[in-house]
Amino acid sequence: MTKNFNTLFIILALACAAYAQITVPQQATAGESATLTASSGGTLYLIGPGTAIKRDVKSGEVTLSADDLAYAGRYTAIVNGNAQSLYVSPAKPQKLSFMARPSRVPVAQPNVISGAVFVLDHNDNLVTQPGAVKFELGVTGQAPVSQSVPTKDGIAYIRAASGKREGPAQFTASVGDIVVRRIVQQVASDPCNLRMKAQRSGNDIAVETEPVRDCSGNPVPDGTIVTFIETTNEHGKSTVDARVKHGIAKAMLPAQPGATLTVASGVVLGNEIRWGGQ
Amino acid sequence: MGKPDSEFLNQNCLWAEFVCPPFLKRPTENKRGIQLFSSTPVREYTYGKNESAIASPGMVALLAIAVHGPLLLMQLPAFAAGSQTQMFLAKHYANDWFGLWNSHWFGGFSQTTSAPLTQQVVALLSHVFGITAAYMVTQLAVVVLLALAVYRFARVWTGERTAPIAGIGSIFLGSLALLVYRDGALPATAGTALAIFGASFLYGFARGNEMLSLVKAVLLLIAAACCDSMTAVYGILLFALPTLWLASADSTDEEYGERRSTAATFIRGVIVLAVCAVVSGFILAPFWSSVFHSSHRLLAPDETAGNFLLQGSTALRYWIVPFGFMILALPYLFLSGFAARRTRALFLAFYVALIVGLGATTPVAKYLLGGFENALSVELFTFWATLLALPLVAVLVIELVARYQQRAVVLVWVAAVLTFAAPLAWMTYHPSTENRFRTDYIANFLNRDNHAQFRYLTLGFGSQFAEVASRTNASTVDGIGNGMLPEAREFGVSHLDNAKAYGSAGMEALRAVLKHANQYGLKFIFVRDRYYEPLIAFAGWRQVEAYENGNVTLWSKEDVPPARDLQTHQTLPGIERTLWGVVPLLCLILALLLMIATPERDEEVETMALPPTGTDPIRAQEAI
Amino acid sequence: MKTSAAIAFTVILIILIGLGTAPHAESHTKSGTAEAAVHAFFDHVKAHDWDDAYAMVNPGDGVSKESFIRDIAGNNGSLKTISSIQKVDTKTLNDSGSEANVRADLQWSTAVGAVHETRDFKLTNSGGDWKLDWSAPQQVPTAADAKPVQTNYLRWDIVQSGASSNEWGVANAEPPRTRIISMNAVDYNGSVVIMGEVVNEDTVPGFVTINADLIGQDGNSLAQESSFDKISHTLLPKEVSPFRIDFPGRKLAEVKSVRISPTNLLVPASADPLVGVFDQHIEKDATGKAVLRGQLTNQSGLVVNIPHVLATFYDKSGKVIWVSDGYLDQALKPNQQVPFAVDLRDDLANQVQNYRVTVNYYNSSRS
Amino acid sequence: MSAAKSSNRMTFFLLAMLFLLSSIPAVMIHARAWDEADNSSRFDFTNSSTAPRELEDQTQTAIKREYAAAWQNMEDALAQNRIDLVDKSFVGGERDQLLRQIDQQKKNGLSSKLDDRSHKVEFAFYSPEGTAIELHDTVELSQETMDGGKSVHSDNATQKYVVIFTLVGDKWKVRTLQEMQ
Repeated sequence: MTKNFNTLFIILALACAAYAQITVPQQATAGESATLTASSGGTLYLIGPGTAIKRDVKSGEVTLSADDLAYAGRYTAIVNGNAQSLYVSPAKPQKLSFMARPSRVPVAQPNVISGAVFVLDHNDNLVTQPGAVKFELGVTGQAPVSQSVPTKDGIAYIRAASGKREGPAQFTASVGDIVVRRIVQQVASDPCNLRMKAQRSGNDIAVETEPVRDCSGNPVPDGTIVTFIETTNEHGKSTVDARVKHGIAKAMLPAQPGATLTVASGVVLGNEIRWGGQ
Repeated sequence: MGKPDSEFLNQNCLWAEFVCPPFLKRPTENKRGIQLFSSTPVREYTYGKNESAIASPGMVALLAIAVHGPLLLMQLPAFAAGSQTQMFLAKHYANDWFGLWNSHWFGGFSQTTSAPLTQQVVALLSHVFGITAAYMVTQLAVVVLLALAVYRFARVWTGERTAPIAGIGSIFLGSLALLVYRDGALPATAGTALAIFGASFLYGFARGNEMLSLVKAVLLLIAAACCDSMTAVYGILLFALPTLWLASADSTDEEYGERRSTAATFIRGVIVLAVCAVVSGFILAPFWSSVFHSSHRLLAPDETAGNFLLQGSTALRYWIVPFGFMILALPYLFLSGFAARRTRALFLAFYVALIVGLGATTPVAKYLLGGFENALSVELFTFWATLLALPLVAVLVIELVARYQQRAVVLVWVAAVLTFAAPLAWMTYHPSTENRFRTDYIANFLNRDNHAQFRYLTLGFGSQFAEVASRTNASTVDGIGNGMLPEAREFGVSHLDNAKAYGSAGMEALRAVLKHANQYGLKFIFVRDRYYEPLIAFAGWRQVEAYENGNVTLWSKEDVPPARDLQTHQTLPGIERTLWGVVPLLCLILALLLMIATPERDEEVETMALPPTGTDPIRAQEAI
Repeated sequence: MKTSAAIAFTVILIILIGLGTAPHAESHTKSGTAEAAVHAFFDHVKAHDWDDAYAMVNPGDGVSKESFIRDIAGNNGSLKTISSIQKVDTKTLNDSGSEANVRADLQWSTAVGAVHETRDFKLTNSGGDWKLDWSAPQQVPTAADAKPVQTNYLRWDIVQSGASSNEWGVANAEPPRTRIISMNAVDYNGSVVIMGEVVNEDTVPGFVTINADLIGQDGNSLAQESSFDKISHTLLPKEVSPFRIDFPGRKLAEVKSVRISPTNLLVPASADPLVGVFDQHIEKDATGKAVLRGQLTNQSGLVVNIPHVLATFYDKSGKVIWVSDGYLDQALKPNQQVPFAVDLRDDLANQVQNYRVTVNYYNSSRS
Repeated sequence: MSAAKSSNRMTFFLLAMLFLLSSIPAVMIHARAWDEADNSSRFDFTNSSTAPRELEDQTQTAIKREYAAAWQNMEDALAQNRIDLVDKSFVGGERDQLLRQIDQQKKNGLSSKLDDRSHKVEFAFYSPEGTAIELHDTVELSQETMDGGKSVHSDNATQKYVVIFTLVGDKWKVRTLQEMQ
């Protein structure tokens, strides 16, 4: 007698399972709650990116919390062996990962500054929906260069030239009211029109450069090496690797009659002086 | 003197039925009693008054503990270079008993480059006491063993009454104090104690043909060889050969037991020595092959004992302080040592050890020691000389006391205490580590943030080198012992931490190793001696940290990749690793158990031969 | 019997001690020749017995005992203060009985390795004792010459950003940009030598180390070496340094290519000291070898404890054909001039069209 | 005669055993090689040129290797609930996401079996300074959810992913592995 009863019960359970239905919302957003309906009670499994939930539910509406659907991607809801998939899309942009390189760049160089932005929502989901990122680059006291770049799969990038004026350039990327700022230090490039003058100082020749500037007129940074070279027939060669200080490099060379004085910095050559003085 | 006409059942341990009457306890010199045999023939000394021994072995052992116990509890030798090395090697055994490859020094080296026994004992005890306390307990046990060994050794040579005096004398030796508290030479002191014990039992076998003594002698000599290479090669011979000579000298003298052939007695002993040599050579085969295949090693100035006449400080450190007041006994030793027939061999052994102990003052040490010649080995011979002299000094003490009574006793005790105190005072004024510094900063740095994936080098750490190594799991390219990197081996420099002491060869070796820093993953250099800073600054290292307000600085090189295995790993066959890990310890434990389980029968009186009375056979039975 | 044995053993002991001690004594007594006097002099120097050493010299004018000791033992933390004489080989050039010239090949054990020096000594025999003529070192500035020298006090320090290392997009200041502006590989003395020049193109000081891998014909790495101390590691903006990497036991024929990997680092640095290199000229030294000589002049307020000179030699097309270096065992005080000499390969001497000297240095007060 | 025969038989038996024993290591080595070969043949990288920076060969080879390893580490991590495997290939948001999933799976006694059968991978973006790469991947995979030992659900799907690699030290790691609709 009990055997028949068990068989009947199994058939009924299978029938219920076959009959149980789940309906999921067509569209859900990461970090927001959503509701699904189960036609019969049982154990709900929700498997998705960063989620593995097992919960007993009654028949009717089942609310999924914002935390359950934190990450964008495909979720599968299973009740009594019946499964439905739903896609959770990324939320609105909340964060920008802005990679600006380099942190130091010579002035007046084309396409040397690059910026790449990854648009993320508050759970670090990549916001793949189309949008636009506004880039601005400028040195204080000058009008910034601005450009709006559409995002593609959550990414936008830009290349820009460095300005003519040395100094810390503000490089910003913004989406709506989300703004991220980076500093690109624009520094003087190679010295240009290197010129020096020489005068007698006791037994030596005091050589001194004019303010060393790059071709854009920016003073080269202190500490830059400027090499003074004195060549004579009898006394061979004398050199001093002087350091620029407040834009000027100085050094003392031995006073040799008939010497030729030259100046150089890195690969740039300056003027030449023939020292005839006694 | 007539031969007793009875046949004894077992020569080993017999006791005659007639007990000597009390009034014979102090027989006059020429009176003879019945011949009493004990497990070890103990003989009356041919001259000097026979009185009962002033202290038993137990009392001597207690005195040794009383004198050395507090000093070792204060862990005086904890920072000696030798003890730090022993603790470092013991720590490896404690972590991986049969895994003999230690990656912490030389970029990886085999623990078989040094004799293992003392390290294994410390490793075993470290599971109970911790590594430093285990070292101190082991050293204390060795000092006690040494006192008992000298007790037994003196009894063989100069009789029962001199034994405790010699045993007590060994406790107060200046040379022992320097080896224990200055050098941390646990292997050398342990090997010596076991070798002396072994020699005394060897006498028992060679003279009395006692199997038990044979077993003890073999086990003790093998254990001694497994402690220290110097003892294995020189120490055992220095103590055993004279003792064998004594046994063969006594073989024809019935006073010392049944008459035997002199040659047979000597050959029997030599065979035992040969067997011990073969067995210990087989057990420590990897060690001996590393010793005899090790390349030429330069010695730093502080590793060579110079000429004592030309360098007063060297003479003070390596001869005057170790001998102490025993220097006053030298005339007596020279006069009576060789004169007495039985102690002739003992004096000759003392004489050889005395000469070799003079280091470069005579040419003998260079020829006799060859590659083994260094400051420690010279100091060890001086230690052996003082031990060999103790039986004779004990006789001198007995004569002094006999002649000057109470005054002599006081003077002898004062001399002994001063001889022991002098080296401790000397160590106070010449500390082995000039202004010690803390090494935990260094160990903490190496053990955090994955720094252990690089190798490091210390410069100028001196005796605290091994201390850093035993506190960190990082590996260094330097080390102590026979290992050397190929670049350093080319110059014969085995310890880069002290490179400048080897002169330009040392600095060139350091340059060669630093040049290949990237290949060894050598990123961090800890500098305590600023002498080395110019070289590493010019070579591309930069100072990144300063510890102990600049006393120790850390230098780092940025482009060094993580350390790779140097593919120098040598895995010994299983049988060799098992022999290495089991047999030395087994020999030691068996020897100690046998000595404890079969103690000597204490002699209340010296031998007395009573004239045979009538025709009744003397009934004798086995002593229980 | 007792006493005779004791005496015999004592005599044997004394003989052995005599045998062990005699050789040392002997070396001290034999100073009849000029060469032996030079050996004895350097024995005193090795044992730091300055009084005995000074007793063996004829001080020239201006040579007091203090200046002699400063000259022979070094001062101001110079390389000589951390050196010791290791080996002395002597050769008598000429000996007239009252005067002699002896050439001494000295090997010093110094903090930067073994340093070889060849020095000629003039000795005069006064009453059977040879004495070394000792003249004052060049241009030791007296108090009157001292004049204030401006110190640059230009200094860079590094401020790291506080952001955690894997916060996406945030990065610290990049290391300086350096460029290898010339490179050359030659076979020399059974080694392959890679040499060249590297410039710091950036506007901040950089710390450069250069490693090189020789790639064999099968594409695998044959050997790996680094520039070690044959480079000036700290480069200020626009500063150029030569580098040289030796591969002992290698031949160019077995090398297919060379992979050079410079490593740059942003480091704190100082613009001082400023060292001029005057009177640079190539000449033959006393032994006939080609050397580049000159004078180092410290034009800044910082004492340079150990100067290190790197010389780059170019052929007429401006290609780097050799790089050599040398350490000076004298410190460089402000306003002081110190002579230097750097070896040059004899077989290249006539190809050298131009040369450039870079001064690297170590200051003990810096670290 | 029978003694000789039995000794031959014994010799033959020993030789056979020897042959068997010596072939085991060879088979294991090949097995691993087959596995690796199988592992990388599932990934079809279409070499479209990247913008704005040209992809170097060395970088391309590194990305292929790291991407295959990332899927393997993710599958093993989710199947065995092991967080140590996640750190090998993932960083930032994706790492936090996987660690949370493993944590929830452990709490609920669940595990997920992923089986990626094929990948069609396209290089989409390579940042100018060379520290970030974006891939688009169309994956054919099957996913099975286990509750204890019992299979709760399994399905097959073809899913599009957007993948972002970033350079962490000197190693490429996945910072984003996001399914797209």
